[in-house]
Amino acid sequence: DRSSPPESGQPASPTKKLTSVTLQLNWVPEPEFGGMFAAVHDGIYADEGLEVEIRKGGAQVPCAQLVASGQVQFAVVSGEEVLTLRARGGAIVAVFATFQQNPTGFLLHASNPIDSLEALWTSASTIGIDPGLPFVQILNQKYGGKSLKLVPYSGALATFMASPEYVQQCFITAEPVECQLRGLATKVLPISDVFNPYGAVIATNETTIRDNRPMVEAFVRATREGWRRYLKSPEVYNPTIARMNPSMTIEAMNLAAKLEAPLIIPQSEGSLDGESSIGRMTLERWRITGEQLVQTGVMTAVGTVEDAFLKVDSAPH
Amino acid sequence: MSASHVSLAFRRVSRTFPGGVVALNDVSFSVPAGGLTAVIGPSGCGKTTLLRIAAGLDRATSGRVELIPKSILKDGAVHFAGDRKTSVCFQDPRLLPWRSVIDNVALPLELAGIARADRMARASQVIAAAGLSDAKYRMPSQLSGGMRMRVALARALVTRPEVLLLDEPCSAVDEFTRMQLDEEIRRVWQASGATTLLITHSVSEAVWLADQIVVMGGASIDEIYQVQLPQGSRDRTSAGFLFEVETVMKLLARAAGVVAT
Amino acid sequence: MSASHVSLAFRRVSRTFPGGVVALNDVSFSVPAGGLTAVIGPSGCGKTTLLRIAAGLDRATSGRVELIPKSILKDGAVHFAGDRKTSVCFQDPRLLPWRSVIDNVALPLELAGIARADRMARASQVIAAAGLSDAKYRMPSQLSGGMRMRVALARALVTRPEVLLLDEPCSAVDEFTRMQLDEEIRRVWQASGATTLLITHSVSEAVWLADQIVVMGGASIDEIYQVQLPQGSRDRTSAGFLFEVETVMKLLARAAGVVAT
Amino acid sequence: MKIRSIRTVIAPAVAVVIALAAWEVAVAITGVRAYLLPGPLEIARTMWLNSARLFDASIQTAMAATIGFVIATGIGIVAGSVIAAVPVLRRALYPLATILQMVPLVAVAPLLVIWLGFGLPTAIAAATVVAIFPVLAATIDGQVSVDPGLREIFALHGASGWTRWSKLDLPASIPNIVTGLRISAGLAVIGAIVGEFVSGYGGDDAPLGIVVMSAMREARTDLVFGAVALCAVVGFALFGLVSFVGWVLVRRWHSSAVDPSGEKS
Amino acid sequence: MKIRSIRTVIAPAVAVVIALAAWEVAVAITGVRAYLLPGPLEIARTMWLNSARLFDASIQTAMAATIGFVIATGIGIVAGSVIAAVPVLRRALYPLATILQMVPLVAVAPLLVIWLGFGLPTAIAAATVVAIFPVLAATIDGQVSVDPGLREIFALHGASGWTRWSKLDLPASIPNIVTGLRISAGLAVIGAIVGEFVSGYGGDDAPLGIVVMSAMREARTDLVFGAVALCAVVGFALFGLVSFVGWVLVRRWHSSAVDPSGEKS
Ligand SMILES: Nc1ncnc2c1ncn2[C@@H]1O[C@H](COP(=O)(O)OP(=O)(O)OP(=O)(O)O)[C@@H](O)[C@H]1O
Ligand SMILES: Nc1ncnc2c1ncn2[C@@H]1O[C@H](COP(=O)(O)OP(=O)(O)OP(=O)(O)O)[C@@H](O)[C@H]1O
Ligand SMILES: [Mg+2]
Ligand SMILES: [Mg+2]
Repeated sequence: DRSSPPESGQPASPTKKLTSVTLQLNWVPEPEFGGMFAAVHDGIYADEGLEVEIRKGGAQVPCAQLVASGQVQFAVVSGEEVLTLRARGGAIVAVFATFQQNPTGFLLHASNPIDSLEALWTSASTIGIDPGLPFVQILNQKYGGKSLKLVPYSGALATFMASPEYVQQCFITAEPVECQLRGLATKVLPISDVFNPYGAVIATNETTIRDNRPMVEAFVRATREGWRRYLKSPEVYNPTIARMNPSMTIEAMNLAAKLEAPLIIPQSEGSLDGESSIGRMTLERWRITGEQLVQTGVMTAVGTVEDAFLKVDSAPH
Repeated sequence: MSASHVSLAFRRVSRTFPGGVVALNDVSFSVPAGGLTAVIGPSGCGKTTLLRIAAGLDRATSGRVELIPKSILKDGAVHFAGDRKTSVCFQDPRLLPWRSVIDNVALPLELAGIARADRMARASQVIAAAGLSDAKYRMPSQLSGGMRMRVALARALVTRPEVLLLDEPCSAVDEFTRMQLDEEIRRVWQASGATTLLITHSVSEAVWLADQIVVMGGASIDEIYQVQLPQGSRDRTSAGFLFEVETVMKLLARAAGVVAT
Repeated sequence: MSASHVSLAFRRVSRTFPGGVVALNDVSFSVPAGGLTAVIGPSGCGKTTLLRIAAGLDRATSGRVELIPKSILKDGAVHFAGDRKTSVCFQDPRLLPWRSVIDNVALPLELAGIARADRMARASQVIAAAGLSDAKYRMPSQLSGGMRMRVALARALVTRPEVLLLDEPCSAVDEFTRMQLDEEIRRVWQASGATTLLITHSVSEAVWLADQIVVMGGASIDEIYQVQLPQGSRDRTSAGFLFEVETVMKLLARAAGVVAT
Repeated sequence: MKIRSIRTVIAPAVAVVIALAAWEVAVAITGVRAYLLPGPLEIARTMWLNSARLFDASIQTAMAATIGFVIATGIGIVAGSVIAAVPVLRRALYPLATILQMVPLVAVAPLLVIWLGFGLPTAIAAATVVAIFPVLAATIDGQVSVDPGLREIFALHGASGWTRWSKLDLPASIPNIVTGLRISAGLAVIGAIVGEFVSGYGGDDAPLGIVVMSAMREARTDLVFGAVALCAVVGFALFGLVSFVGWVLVRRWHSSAVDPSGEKS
Repeated sequence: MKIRSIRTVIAPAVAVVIALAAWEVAVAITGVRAYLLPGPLEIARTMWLNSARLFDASIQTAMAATIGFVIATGIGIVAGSVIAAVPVLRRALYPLATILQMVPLVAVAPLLVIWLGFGLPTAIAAATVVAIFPVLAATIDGQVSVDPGLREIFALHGASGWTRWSKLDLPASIPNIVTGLRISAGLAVIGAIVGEFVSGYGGDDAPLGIVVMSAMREARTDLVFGAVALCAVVGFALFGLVSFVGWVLVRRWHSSAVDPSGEKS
């Protein structure tokens, strides 16, 4: 049993039988999953009748396939993965979009004179990037990128630190923080201007929604509340995360939490007090992402974007 | 032990190896049921090839080998089943290097499914007859060359076979050990009534053991000689014995193309 | 070819194998420079062990082997350098399976750095003397057992060595081929004046070739017999020769613990 | 005997110490950054500081690698023997088996994870897949080249199938199989690590593969190398075990193990 | 002869066809989703549609794998021979060499990239590192177990070092080395692919490793399997080459290749 039992907050009423569900992360525990850990920590899931097991992930873990084929009830994936897998016949459905703004960007040394996506894409830089990311096509279509050298992103920061000219993809709240803590001055070019799908999307599959929609809704509500609490005071929850990922310091986590908040909190939302709409999704945004994916040739048709996500109201049932 | 009822007949057997070497050319003779026929001839004349064809390990290019009454003919090759009880002692010892002397000798019994105690007893017996009691538990790598050949001979004799094919089993040992082994061969042969084919380079061994001696010269038979002495009372020092040896020696000399001195 | 000036002396040589087998017990004798000494004895009495120690391939547990005048002593073992020109023919053929007959025979010359044409000529010569001209280009797997041993003997003789150690080189061949090989051995021995140690099971071979016959029985020397016939004019059918054979046979019988019949 | 076994341990230990010292000196002289290549002392310090976590991780990985290795050994020897025994299978399946070896694990990882679930089973499967081919190839080659002279002895006594296999083919090919197993031992560890990459473990008991991945992400190269050193230790233990078992089985007869003074025909 | 070589080609072809047919049927029956496991027909269609890109990618990868394999063969045989010849080295370095094999490539990838840059050199280095150990181990084991009887022949004629190696140790251990090379051939391809994972170029001249990665990212499992099939083809070509060369070298004498009627002493 690998779930972290609630350590504070209101324990579940003993008469209520908890439903066990699994949430598969697509990376090791970090602040980008802070809300889920807060929900476990404070017993919010338990209040909703859920016992949630959070599973660590890694670069190669096939999260989208896992959730689509029903191996897990929930998994964290990227927005574009939801649409591409659906285009291939996977019955995956997004239920919660952690990042309203695409948290992906390019990481450069501060000394690098390049200061825009256009400048980057027309330069002769070497860029470490996961092969097959759709925004590469979009940038190519926009700026050409003929003289670039695209090399695989090895997941190792060492390559970047060793070479001042080198550029790599980054998660805005992860690699820049590591560099900052090591005293390495960097800058980030976010790609949300050209490609802005939802990030760190929690997805489930059609079968789970059909069979147990209340459970899915309960999960989303609890996650949303978890995020509200986490963003308010991340330092309360970061030690829990650090216990599952001892190689990241609490200091780094606190910093990352600060950086990610603006990408998570919807722009309409002034404060985190009271009711929140964290995680919400709109058809419009999904459609734009779908169209961009068609444009890049990853998919042939946008399809029924309506079915790709499930809107869950914040109001309690 | 009842006498064997299998006779072994070579009928116009020829064997040409790929590359054109004619090892056997139209060889015909037969070993009567329960008889002991010796084959002598110069080195490279085809003796081993003959024995391998009889054992079913090689195929005649033409002609055939018959085992009567139980003959299995197939393209001139004879395939023995395990129950046919054929034993072969090859020109090289072919011991399993990971087994001790007694385990090597007991192998055919083991393969025939005989119980451990039984087979150890029988193996010990032939090992003793081969003068190897002291070396019973040694590994092949700890034996002298002659000892290895004796182990191989013991392994061939341990099953009391119906058909016994021996390829120079005594060539690596001194004359006195050879005499002991000859006696053991005769003992096993007579006790089991095995139809026996013995390849040897020793004319006196051939004369002492065989009913019939096939003299080969270059791939074919030069002469088939019936030994004139009664089995069981042959004396190596008797005049009759020496005369026979002399006679066969001359035949061999002729076959070898050498003028006997 | 000048006569060899190396004499080979065994001085109180003993060898006990791990496990306790005493293969040699206090053996002393010497082969005079240019002489030919034969060693006979029952199977397993330690002959091969003796030869291996002389060749520097095994070590005496105590005692030592001396090569005079050039003796190298080290813990009782003699280490020959390549230029010492020692040749050994082992009891088993030990041919390189990936080389043809002529390439196997020429190997020692090749290792001595002799030019290809030269070594092929010399190899062809000994191959012819061993009666293998027809099989010159065959691979070892295409030879009969006796042919393989003859290749090994040819390989030992091809270098015209100073010290020649032969371990039953003729045991796998018939009596007539053996006589031919004996003549070749004598020819090479006399031409090169090699100090020669010959292990054999054939008393008549020993008497025909040797100046001196060492008769071994169970790990030690039973008798050292000086052959009374002049070298070069020995006749296997002469009364003197037969008498010598008879005499040595009796010595061997005693050593083998057998009552000669 | 005793001297020999001491040497067996000391010689590689000396070699390792020399290699580490050279490394430390090279790092000091070239001034290469620690995040690229830390020196052995720093790695040791990191390993010490993280010893509890690394110990747990090593146990996890060792378990996956060992179980995978054992399964690969079993399948490799059995399948190899069957393939070697039947000429048609040999021609048909030996080439096919090589294909198995050439499928990049990451490419089939989603399948493995979905069939076998998370954690240990997938890591074991990955170790098995990677380790199987060397045993298989060595078994086939060993059994195909059993001395035909010995084959004939068995044929004459009508021994075939199981009997011949257990009493001739298997013992005769043990030296080959041991070589194959030596290669497989190392590969099993690599397989387990790659398997762990694709099937992250939950909880505190992350195996070495996960430790390597997260440490890389955080540019903690010292920890990466610490974990890698432990991979090597795990693989090395397997290798040592195989070598020892091989030595025990073969010492009585195989030429490489026999008393060098023993004459061999 | 002719019949035999036809059989050598037909038997594995039949096996492959049977395996593919079974796969197609299994996919149809179980209804497994294409994004998890596409059928061979669909894979073939995808390969056809992407043939130009896949062809270029295969050439790239084949080059890296082949060069790496050749280097590994050279180093493996030379180092293996030296290690086998010197008992102290054997005890000290053989175990150490196993460690080399057990370092996960991804962990040292940053170093490789810094030293060798992106692209072909790193892929070659990765292929070399992965392929070297089987050749090394097989060479060592082969040369250590050369018939001591033949050794003595050479010792008596004062042949040692280079002479003995070239005329005895090497020819005698060719069957072992061929087995090792068969294993290495497949591993070289895997090594090249993994090397490309960390160092390959994107864009039009992407090698198979990159094709696999981007296809995985896009959940195009059919393309993943297409690329994997081509990895197998590349590895298979190397394997076939090794087997053929081995057969040519050994057919005249090694027992497995000799006319079965030939007596062997
Ligand atoms: N490596 C070994 N380990 C243990 N005992 C051995 C070893 N080699 C030989 N022996 C034993 O030493 C004794 C002498 O062996 P050796 O080979 O010298 O005999 P031999 O006189 O040459 O016999 P043969 O005429 O049969 O060849 C034998 O009892 C043999 O079993
Ligand atoms: N596999 C083979 N390929 C080609 N030629 C062969 C093969 N086996 C044997 N020969 C040849 O066939 C002939 C007969 O060989 P065989 O082994 O029958 O002789 P043998 O009479 O047993 O001789 P020996 O007394 O020397 O053992 C020889 O010339 C030999 O070279
Ligand atoms: Mg023969
Ligand atoms: Mg001997």
